[in-house]
Amino acid sequence: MSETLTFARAITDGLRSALESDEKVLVMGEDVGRLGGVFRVTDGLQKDFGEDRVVDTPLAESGIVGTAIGLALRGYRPVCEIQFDGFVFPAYDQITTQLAKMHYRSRGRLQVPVVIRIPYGGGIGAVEHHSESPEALFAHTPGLRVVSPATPQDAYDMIRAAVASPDPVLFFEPKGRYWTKGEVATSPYPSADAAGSADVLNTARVARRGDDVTLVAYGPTVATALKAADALASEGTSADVVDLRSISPLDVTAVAESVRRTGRCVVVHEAPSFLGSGAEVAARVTEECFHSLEAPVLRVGGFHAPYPVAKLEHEYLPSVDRILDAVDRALAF
Amino acid sequence: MSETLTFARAITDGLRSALESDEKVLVMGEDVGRLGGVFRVTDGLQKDFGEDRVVDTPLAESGIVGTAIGLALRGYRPVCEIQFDGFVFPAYDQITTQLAKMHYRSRGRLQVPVVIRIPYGGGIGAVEHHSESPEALFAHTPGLRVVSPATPQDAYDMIRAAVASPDPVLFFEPKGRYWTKGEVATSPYPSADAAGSADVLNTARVARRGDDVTLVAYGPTVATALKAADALASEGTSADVVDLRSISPLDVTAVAESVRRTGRCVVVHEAPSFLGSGAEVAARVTEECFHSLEAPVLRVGGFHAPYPVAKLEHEYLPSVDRILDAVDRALAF
Amino acid sequence: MPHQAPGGTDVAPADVTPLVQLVSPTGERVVEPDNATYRSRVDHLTPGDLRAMYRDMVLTRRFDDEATALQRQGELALYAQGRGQEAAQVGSAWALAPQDYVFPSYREHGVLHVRGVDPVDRLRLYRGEDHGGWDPAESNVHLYTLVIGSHVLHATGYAMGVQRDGAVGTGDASRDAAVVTYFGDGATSQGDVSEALVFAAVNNAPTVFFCQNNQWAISEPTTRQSRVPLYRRGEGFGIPSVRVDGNDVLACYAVTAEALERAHAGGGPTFIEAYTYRMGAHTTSDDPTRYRERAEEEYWRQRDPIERVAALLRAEDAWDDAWAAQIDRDADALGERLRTEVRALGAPPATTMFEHVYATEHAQVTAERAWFEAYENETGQSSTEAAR
Amino acid sequence: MPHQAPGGTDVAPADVTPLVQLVSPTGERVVEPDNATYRSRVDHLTPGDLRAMYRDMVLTRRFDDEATALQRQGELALYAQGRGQEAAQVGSAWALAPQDYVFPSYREHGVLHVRGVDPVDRLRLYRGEDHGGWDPAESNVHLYTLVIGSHVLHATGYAMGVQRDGAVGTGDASRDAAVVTYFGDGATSQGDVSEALVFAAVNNAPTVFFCQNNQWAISEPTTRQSRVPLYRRGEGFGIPSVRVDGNDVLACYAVTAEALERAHAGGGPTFIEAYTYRMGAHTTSDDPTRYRERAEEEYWRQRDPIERVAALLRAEDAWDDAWAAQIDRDADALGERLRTEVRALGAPPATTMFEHVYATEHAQVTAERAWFEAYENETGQSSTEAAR
Ligand SMILES: Cc1ncc(C[n+]2csc(CCOP(=O)(O)OP(=O)(O)O)c2C)c(N)n1
Ligand SMILES: Cc1ncc(C[n+]2csc(CCOP(=O)(O)OP(=O)(O)O)c2C)c(N)n1
Ligand SMILES: [Mg+2]
Ligand SMILES: [Mg+2]
Repeated sequence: MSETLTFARAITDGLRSALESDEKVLVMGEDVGRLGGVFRVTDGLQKDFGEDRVVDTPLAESGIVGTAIGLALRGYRPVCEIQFDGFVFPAYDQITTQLAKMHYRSRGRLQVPVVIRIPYGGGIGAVEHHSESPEALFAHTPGLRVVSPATPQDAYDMIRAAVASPDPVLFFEPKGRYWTKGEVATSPYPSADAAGSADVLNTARVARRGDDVTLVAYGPTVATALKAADALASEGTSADVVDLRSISPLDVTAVAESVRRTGRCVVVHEAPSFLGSGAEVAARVTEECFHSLEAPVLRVGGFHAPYPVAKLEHEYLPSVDRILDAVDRALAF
Repeated sequence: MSETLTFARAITDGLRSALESDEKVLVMGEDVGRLGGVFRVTDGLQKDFGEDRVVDTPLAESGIVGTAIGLALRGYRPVCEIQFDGFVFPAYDQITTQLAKMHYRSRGRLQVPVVIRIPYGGGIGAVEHHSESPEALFAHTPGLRVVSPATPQDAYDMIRAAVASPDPVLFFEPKGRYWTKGEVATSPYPSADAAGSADVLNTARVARRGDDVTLVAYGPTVATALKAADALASEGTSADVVDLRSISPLDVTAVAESVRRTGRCVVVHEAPSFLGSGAEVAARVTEECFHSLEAPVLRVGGFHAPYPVAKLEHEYLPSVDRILDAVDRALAF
Repeated sequence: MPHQAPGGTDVAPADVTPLVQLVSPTGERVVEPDNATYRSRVDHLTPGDLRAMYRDMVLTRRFDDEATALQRQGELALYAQGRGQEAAQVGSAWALAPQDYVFPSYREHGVLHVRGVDPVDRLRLYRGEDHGGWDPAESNVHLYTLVIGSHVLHATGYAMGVQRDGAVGTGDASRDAAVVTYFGDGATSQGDVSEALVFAAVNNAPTVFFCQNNQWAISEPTTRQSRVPLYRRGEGFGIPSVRVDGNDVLACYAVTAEALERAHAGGGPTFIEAYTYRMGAHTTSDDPTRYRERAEEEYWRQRDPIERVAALLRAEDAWDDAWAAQIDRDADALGERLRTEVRALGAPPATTMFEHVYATEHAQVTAERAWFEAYENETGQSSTEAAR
Repeated sequence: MPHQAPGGTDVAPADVTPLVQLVSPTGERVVEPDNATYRSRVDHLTPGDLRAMYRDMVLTRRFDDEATALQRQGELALYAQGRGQEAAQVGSAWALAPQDYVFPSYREHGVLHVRGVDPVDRLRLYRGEDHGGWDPAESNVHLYTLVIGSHVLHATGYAMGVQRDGAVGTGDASRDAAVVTYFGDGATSQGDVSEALVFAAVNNAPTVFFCQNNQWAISEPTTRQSRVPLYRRGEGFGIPSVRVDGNDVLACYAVTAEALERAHAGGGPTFIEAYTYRMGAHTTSDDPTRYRERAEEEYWRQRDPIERVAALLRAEDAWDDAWAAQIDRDADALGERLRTEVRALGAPPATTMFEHVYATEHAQVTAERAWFEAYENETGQSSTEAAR
């Protein structure tokens, strides 16, 4: 069946179906219970699944992830909510030294299927620490999967795939998109096509077909890239828009396939460009498509400054104009 | 004056001169006092400067960095020692959300001149968490300086420059090089040429001149790159070896200048290649030198796996052979 | 007693801790053998002092109301109300010496008021116009910190610096300094707060840990953070700890004065749990009806800390209608000023986002700033437009 | 009393805490009114049980000596001795039910011995041949964790899972389960350990926090971590806490049995401070002469936990020379086996470094492994060569 859902609600429904189909699935975090989370993504879940499965935790992110690891070792599948991007760092040690390495450390004897949901990204006029994009700080660490959906449908499919995954998944939710609506095909769980379900964690999605330039984006910047593609179309330039979906692993094949056709590539994300995921995309694409490239892979990202005050965030964030500017530079090369 | 010192001893002497010349300088960390640190880098300092200036802290990295920030706000210049690379992560929140942003948050009213010394890198046959290279996990964060010396002379000059810097500095010490010796010119503090002293935190160093290929390295891999250059020379290929010294900021000018001459570039570091500093080097060099490049910038780094058991670390680490292999591929392009 | 409050706010049944209380909810002085030492600490306060405290509380409440209104009108991005916590904040701040230093969290508007942080500057952060807003050097009040608990370590480190400066135990009242840090009941769960207690204890640092237990961490009652009263947390680290009625401005003054006296004298840290209540929403984005009962809010409305001081003043014939009317006029003036001046705060120039990333700016920032300026000129965008 | 030990090991003077002690350093039973409940917990232990405990301690000590020797000979990368802590480890492990789960740190060789973790597997990590070394499912002992304190949260989460499985408070002794986690005095300073106490307390999780206060964190005495006895840390979080003579195997058994009984019954967590001493170096890379006095080591050598059990057995006519000789032969056999089998452990094939990075391997790993294999074939390097 299919229905129109907001991005946030698609995640709620994905979590609900996971909770329904596997009693080992837990949801835990600050204020996820009675309040339903500050973004209401877990709204109603505690009422329906009880306080033991939808758990209001103490205010301690390391404790949330650390106990989630222990629960996973006991056979549970915890889905942790971090309230905002800027507050994941107290849990960084548990994620980087424990969650990412447990399976490896045990030579495959132990699995820690923990999902960490992180509302991220800017543009919502918030105060410090509430608009950041720390995905690259996790993608560099082997053992973690780092993904970010851009559409309600992917939000629904990817959260289910993340919960079903035996590996830890950092699930970055573009909070600025929470209230956008879209058609969502919901399916019985576990997904009829299990492979398909895991696929959304490994493969990029071509959001738009074009031949002159490849725009690579994920999460919040996919919509911006599509707007830019519209603008380009009106100027007679056709852009291929690739929605990565997964930041680690990167679907290099999909991006390279596109760039071989277009010869030009612009990567867009909100995180600072310096050592952002775009650097890896640029390096890999150049390795794979060296002879097809008409211009260097260009990056449109946040600047090398902490996320600025809300009054200036629209200057800081990648905009349609800045994407067009980069495309012009790529075409002029 | 000049003397022959081990890499470790050069840091000790640099710290000593800083402690002597500025009573606000403090050294703090686990076992840095009576023991002199597990690598003896702070050996003798507590005896000479007392327990209030060379402080054995409780076993808590977040506490070490968090209190160091408070001390800095009171006008002190704390140099924190993290015992091993793998143990910096409990302090990650304080470093990323507080240390990196305090100056910005206060619009320049507050300064937090904190240095965080981290022995890093592998090859010493250690157990888990004692051989890692997490520098990229800090370099992506604006507000932090991330540096790593490769020679005793730079170790001495850079630690002094780091302590003198008004900005927070992540100081990565290639522990595998601690026992290597070199001539070190020691100078009165603050360095006669203050600019010069700050310079070592901003500029790369050409470790060897060559015209056929540029090898970019820092910290522990500079020695490996130089060995590779020797091997290449014997095959008639002359390699330019650039020692970055600073990972953030990157001295792109120096690298680009070299690559424009050589047309080929190989970046070498121990950290995993995926989203490692080499990705930023590759992306930037390609942007700057697109038309001069005969081959894509190639990367020789750790693999996409947690640092392996000691018995396999020499397979995991970039070796002379793997550098030569990459150079061959670059030349064959 | 507050701990018999209805709803989710009970701390564990085990909790039969008497609070330090000097004034009852109805405004009578509480005279018990075991609050004698605390009573002696407020003896010197004149009726004029009590009136001044009352005035500070009223102006703090008005600041709160005006800021809340400004947020509703879209003039602030967010605001965190302090309503109900005026006694804890004003009482503790009154005990501070000028040279003492404060590390607040983000709700200590009453403390900032007493320390003289400009009211407009206090709202720059919440307007989304500044990440800080004032110069800590002027008020000895550090900037608000939004990452729960992390500033508590800064406070401890700062206090270790005070020790090293020899500004502790000199006996010179104008010299001996201490640090007071404010944090909430929820914050006590953060590892950083526990580590701060470890560092302060082993270093005997002059740190006063002032925990405002307002019984809620957004939607979670204190029982989700601890099953025993929070003041006992400090004892586990070997730190003298006390629980005070956070709605009693004199009791809050007295326990803080005691803690500061200890810290100044070189006696080390103290942990204070001020048992109070967050009468408003967590922030202007919060909806408390989703998680707590009207009855509970009603219970506490009847224990309003400001009413308590008014009752005390009346009971002690220290109330004066003319003076009270003047306070209202001062409050009106404050509101007037906030409404005009906060609205007048524009967006900073766009290029300021590149300023102070480093004290020694490096090439990466310089290059990106240069690119941005060229781009802006070219596209003719102006920073003010962008602020839309 | 141990807390009167010489040198840097005194905890704060305030420390006059009596330890739970059932056997004196000279081997007499300690009979006091306030250890009655603990005495009753060891009544059922037969002379045969005491001999078996003694044997476990002796074999643990021999394992330690052999491992240390192997490291000296270059067969191990590193080794962390447990010498001096055999009573704390063997005594507590003896109290465990088979279904109980253990989260050790990295020095609990005695616990692993009692739980039946193969001695050779116990050294794979220290040989640098494996990051773990055994299958936790076989012994219900989790792998060693080297990041101080982080496993204490895992233990608490695991215990929350036990609760959700309904394996607490059923009254079925073969079903009710608990979790015991071991950590050191230094570890108590880590935020993760405090957070684990928070989570265990508010969830009433069946977690036993077994802190071996061996008085040193590498070169730092416990006074750098706390100014009051560590067992009081637990109380600050509302967790029943007890301090036990960590060199008294019966006392360690008794307090752990009490804590497990509470946990199994649904009574929640317990914090145990076992007051003992690290007789050896921190690890084979450490040099204690740089930071502690011979006199202190001598003081503790005279309180060797193994000698104490020997004295007890003799005092109670439970000693048997033939049996003792057999233990020596068993120890020799253990040593023999370790020397041969540990030496025989080769390097794993190089490509194993790409295995189990993920349970669902993805393209990045597959591609790098493929590249590596091709590269190896081409350069003719073999994994064994590389191990040099
Ligand atoms: C590390 C971190 N995690 C989560 C948050 C989100 N958050 C903001 S306030 C708050 C509740 C704080 O409660 P408490 O400490 O009691 O202080 P109060 O708001 O009641 O004054 C939370 C969870 C945060 N700011 N920082
Ligand atoms: C997070 C972290 N920081 C530092 C270290 C380095 N280190 C290893 S053991 C140790 C001391 C631990 O002392 P304690 O907790 O008392 O345990 P013990 O070694 O005495 O058994 C330190 C600092 C570490 N392993 N992990
Ligand atoms: Mg609160
Ligand atoms: Mg210890």
